[in-house]
Amino acid sequence: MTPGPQRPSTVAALAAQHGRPEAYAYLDEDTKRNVRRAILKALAIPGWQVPFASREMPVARGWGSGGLQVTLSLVGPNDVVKVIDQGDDHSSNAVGMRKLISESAGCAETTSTTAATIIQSRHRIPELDLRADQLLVLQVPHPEPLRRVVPADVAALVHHAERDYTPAWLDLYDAEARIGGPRTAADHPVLVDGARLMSPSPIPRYDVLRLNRRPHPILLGAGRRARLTALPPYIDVAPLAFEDSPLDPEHAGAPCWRCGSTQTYRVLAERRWCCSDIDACRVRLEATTP
Amino acid sequence: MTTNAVADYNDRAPLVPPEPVVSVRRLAHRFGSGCDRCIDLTGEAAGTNRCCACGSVVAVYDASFDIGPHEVLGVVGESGSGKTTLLRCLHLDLTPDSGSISVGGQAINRSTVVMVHQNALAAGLYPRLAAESNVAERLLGGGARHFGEIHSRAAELLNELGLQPERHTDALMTFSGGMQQRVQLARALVDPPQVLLLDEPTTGLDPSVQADLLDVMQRVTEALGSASVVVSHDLAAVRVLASRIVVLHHGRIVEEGIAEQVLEDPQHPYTQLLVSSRLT
Amino acid sequence: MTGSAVAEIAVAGLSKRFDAHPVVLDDVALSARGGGLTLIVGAPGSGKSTFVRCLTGVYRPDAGGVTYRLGGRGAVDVTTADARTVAWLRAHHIASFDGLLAAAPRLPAAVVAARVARCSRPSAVAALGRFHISSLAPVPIGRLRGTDRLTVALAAALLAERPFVVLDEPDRYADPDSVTRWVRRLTDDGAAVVATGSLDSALESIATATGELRRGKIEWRRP
Amino acid sequence: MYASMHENDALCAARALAQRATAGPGGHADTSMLEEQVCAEAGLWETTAARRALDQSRGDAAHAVSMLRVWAATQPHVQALPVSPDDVAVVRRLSSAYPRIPGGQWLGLAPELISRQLNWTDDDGPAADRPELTADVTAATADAPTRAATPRVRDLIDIAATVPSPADGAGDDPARTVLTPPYSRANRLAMLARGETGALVALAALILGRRQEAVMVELTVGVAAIRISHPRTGLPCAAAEVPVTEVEVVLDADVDGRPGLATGWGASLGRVERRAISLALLDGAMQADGELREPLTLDEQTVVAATDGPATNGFVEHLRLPHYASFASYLANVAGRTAS
Repeated sequence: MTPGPQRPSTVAALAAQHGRPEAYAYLDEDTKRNVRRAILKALAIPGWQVPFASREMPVARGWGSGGLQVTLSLVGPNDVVKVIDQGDDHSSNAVGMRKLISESAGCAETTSTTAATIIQSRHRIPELDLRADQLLVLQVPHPEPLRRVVPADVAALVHHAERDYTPAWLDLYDAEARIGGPRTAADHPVLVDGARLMSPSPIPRYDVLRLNRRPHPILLGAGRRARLTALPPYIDVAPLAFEDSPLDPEHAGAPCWRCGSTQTYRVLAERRWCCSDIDACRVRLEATTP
Repeated sequence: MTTNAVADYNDRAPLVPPEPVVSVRRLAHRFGSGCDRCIDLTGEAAGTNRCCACGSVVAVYDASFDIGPHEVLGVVGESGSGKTTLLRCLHLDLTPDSGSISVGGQAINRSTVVMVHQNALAAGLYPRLAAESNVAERLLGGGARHFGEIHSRAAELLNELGLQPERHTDALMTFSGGMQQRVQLARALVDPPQVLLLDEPTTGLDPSVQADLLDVMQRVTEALGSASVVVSHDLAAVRVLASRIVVLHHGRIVEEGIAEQVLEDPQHPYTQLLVSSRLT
Repeated sequence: MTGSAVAEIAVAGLSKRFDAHPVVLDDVALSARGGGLTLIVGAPGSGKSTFVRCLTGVYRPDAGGVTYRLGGRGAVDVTTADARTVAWLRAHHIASFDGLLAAAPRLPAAVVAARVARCSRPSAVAALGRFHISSLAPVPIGRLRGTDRLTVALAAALLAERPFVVLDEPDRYADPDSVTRWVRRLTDDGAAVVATGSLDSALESIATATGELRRGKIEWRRP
Repeated sequence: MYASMHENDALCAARALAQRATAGPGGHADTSMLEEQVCAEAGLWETTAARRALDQSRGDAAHAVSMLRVWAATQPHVQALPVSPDDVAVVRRLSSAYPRIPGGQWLGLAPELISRQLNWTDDDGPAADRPELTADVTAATADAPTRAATPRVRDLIDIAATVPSPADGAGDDPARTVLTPPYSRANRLAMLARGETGALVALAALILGRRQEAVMVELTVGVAAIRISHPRTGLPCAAAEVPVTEVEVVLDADVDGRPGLATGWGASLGRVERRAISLALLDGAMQADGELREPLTLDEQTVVAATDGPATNGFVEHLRLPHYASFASYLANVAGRTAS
């Protein structure tokens, strides 16, 4: 075959030929390939922390760089991206990341949970039910569930390998014996598939109790610690708890002053309780008011 | 005595002791590089266990003994005689250079051995956690997942060893030496190990606490039925706890006998020195 | 006791001396069969305690053997057996009263006795009662006077109901009549009992053989 | 923070402020934040002197700090009057504990709006009319609320037991007196306020890694008018206006056996916010845990984590992100535990 114009060997070279000098969706192809491989491995071993090549992102470490890299590795032109920060689309960091994703990937962005195909969230699980075709990406500060009881990473790895979580059970037992319940508020460790301990990111206990057998995958990216964990669809996820003292969700002081719901996770705002998940609250409000 | 006690007694206990639980054969361990001019490991006790050429210390040399169930073996000797090295080999903290340790026929493994350390904090216990939690840890390690059951089992063991219920949830570091030893013993009682090691259990405790502890330890060693080793330089304590005594001197077993014989009629000059230096 | 397991203590060629001191025991021999009491009497310091302690394995004799035979179930010589066997015999087969009782000082006397004799606490309290010291049952053994401690030890030894019983001057630490009655019951049950006593010991009345220990040798008296 | 990012003029003003501050001309680098950091570490507020020190030390910040301290030691000392809350104009205020707080939240000059992507184009406005940053900000404080008029967010937290913080006496000035341990809290804060930024952030990151819950309840950047008594009349008169960043955090702590909160307070000259956040975390951590304090071992994992600049800076500054959900969860857990 006659050697035509130099055939581009990489996607980046192909993109460059078509007037897109910088990489698609901000990340270079090698990083995206590494992240995708890590995602596949994490899905294959639910709950296991898979190291991945965490690049320096235009978002500070500890501000969601892990979640951002996962989203950018999966987003496509016809995706609809929603980025929320503790249930709120309008936090400055969430806005910054959503802009970065939509501009660099050329995809649509939204604040509606149902309209989104990829939802990147920090410390909250959207309260509207998600469909199987949607993808939830969580930002994670501390991927290691044993970090307080087994400070040394190497020792913690041994515990994971041997599935020996006695230190975690001991910490839970000590809290139960001395103060009647777990010390952990947010980021209560969960047992995936009944065997592997995982940190679900600092989501409140209300959300930890909603992690079990969800129809969509959940990907947890920790950029600072460069670890990636995943929960494939319909996997058993149970909070670390004794048989006779199940984990109880948080109780808010009053119904939400906007939508009046008593079932959602609510936070205090100027002495009034309001829903933490803004979008779910809006949907409920529109449903109730004619 | 209504029944003919002596007659029906006869068929109970056989005349010779049962198979040993722990058998240690020709245990030897050297700290340091060692060299050809090292103390001839097969030679007679040369009065020291430090090799003049390479300075390596033969901590334990050619130690062999057996311990049966329900038996307590006392190991005495001054510090530096190899007592602790021997114990660390039994507790798998140290792999000996040569010799073998077998428990119940197979090689020794971690789950069959429990050690009560001289001070609880060195024993890998958790000073910040409650005494009850330290006991519960072995239940949790065994797979117990029901809080109520673990709690009652741990409380029962701690009560049995003399800790008042209201102190069960205090942090271990706030307990006295004697009380911390009782927590360690309670941990041993959680699931009886095949081998129980007591490392200087009464050292550093004041006499009244020692007395209570000896009583508790006697009850525990009998209740557990495991092969026990008590290492101490406190001959009186060893006398109470152990039925047999092994005397270590410069890493060698210089005398072995029943506790009364070793302390009342010592044969080896070193044992005679050790026994005669007791404060009576 | 039915003839199935006849207990016998056979001592042969037993001699013992302590370093530079004169010979304490010189080629002593004796055979105590089940159902009988062998009494060794002697003046104070004639070596009676040493003899008992050689029998119970506490002292290692310079020469000679002490064999415990139990009917068809074998025999053990404590002077040559390994320490585990000797400890096993002392714990299960030999009831010895040789003036040595090591116990946790905080334990009540009755508990100590029960533990040594491997029997229940109430029967231990009853045993102390026979020596009229049941009031000492709850007292921690560490607080007892020397003689009371030995009385408790004696009660524990007698209580243990073992085929071999070795006692060092039992009638010195409890009233002779109850000791004599108790030893007679043990011998009736088939135990082989060896005891020492002072020259005018009350036990001579029930002894099947009596020997006097003088200058390391035993002269047996005609019954 | 909830400072809403709905597109409105306040947001445009904030973004303009942020962009203009960074649109550096080709030749001359804008080092305003570095100058503020050097002033804070030197313990005096004189940005022109800081810029001169940086120039003479060819940009070596540590060298510049010691040059400033040497110069300050030679200057005459005038005892300043304690700064009253009425003299502090709040130009930026955030809380990550509650979505809305009495007194409101607003971005002001938001460092997080400064992009982290290097801009290679030089098509910004001419350098000449780049106004002197601090002068411009001070003029804008005319309508800003004062610290006295703005309520404290920490007063909202009433359902959790807090570690009683020791009475805050007047601290001594570390530049003029020799402070010997044991330090009172005020003296400790005074010394730490002059601490080297990198060290403060590294230690704070170590603390954050081990805590169960750490939430920044309030961050305020204010311009404080320093008053001295007039040499002749003795009446207090304003002598200088100094930007101060003040931060309060709450950490999880054991309050007599029960889970509770320990409040940490930290303030630093200038607008380098991670300094104030680190100071608050250090103060809070030193009050929490009492004798249960865990020893810190310098194993390789700790050393590598502590010296990773972007990670520690990002992690400490991430406290500015909203923590409403996890904070509410912690308070609910604490309320549940103390009640039982």
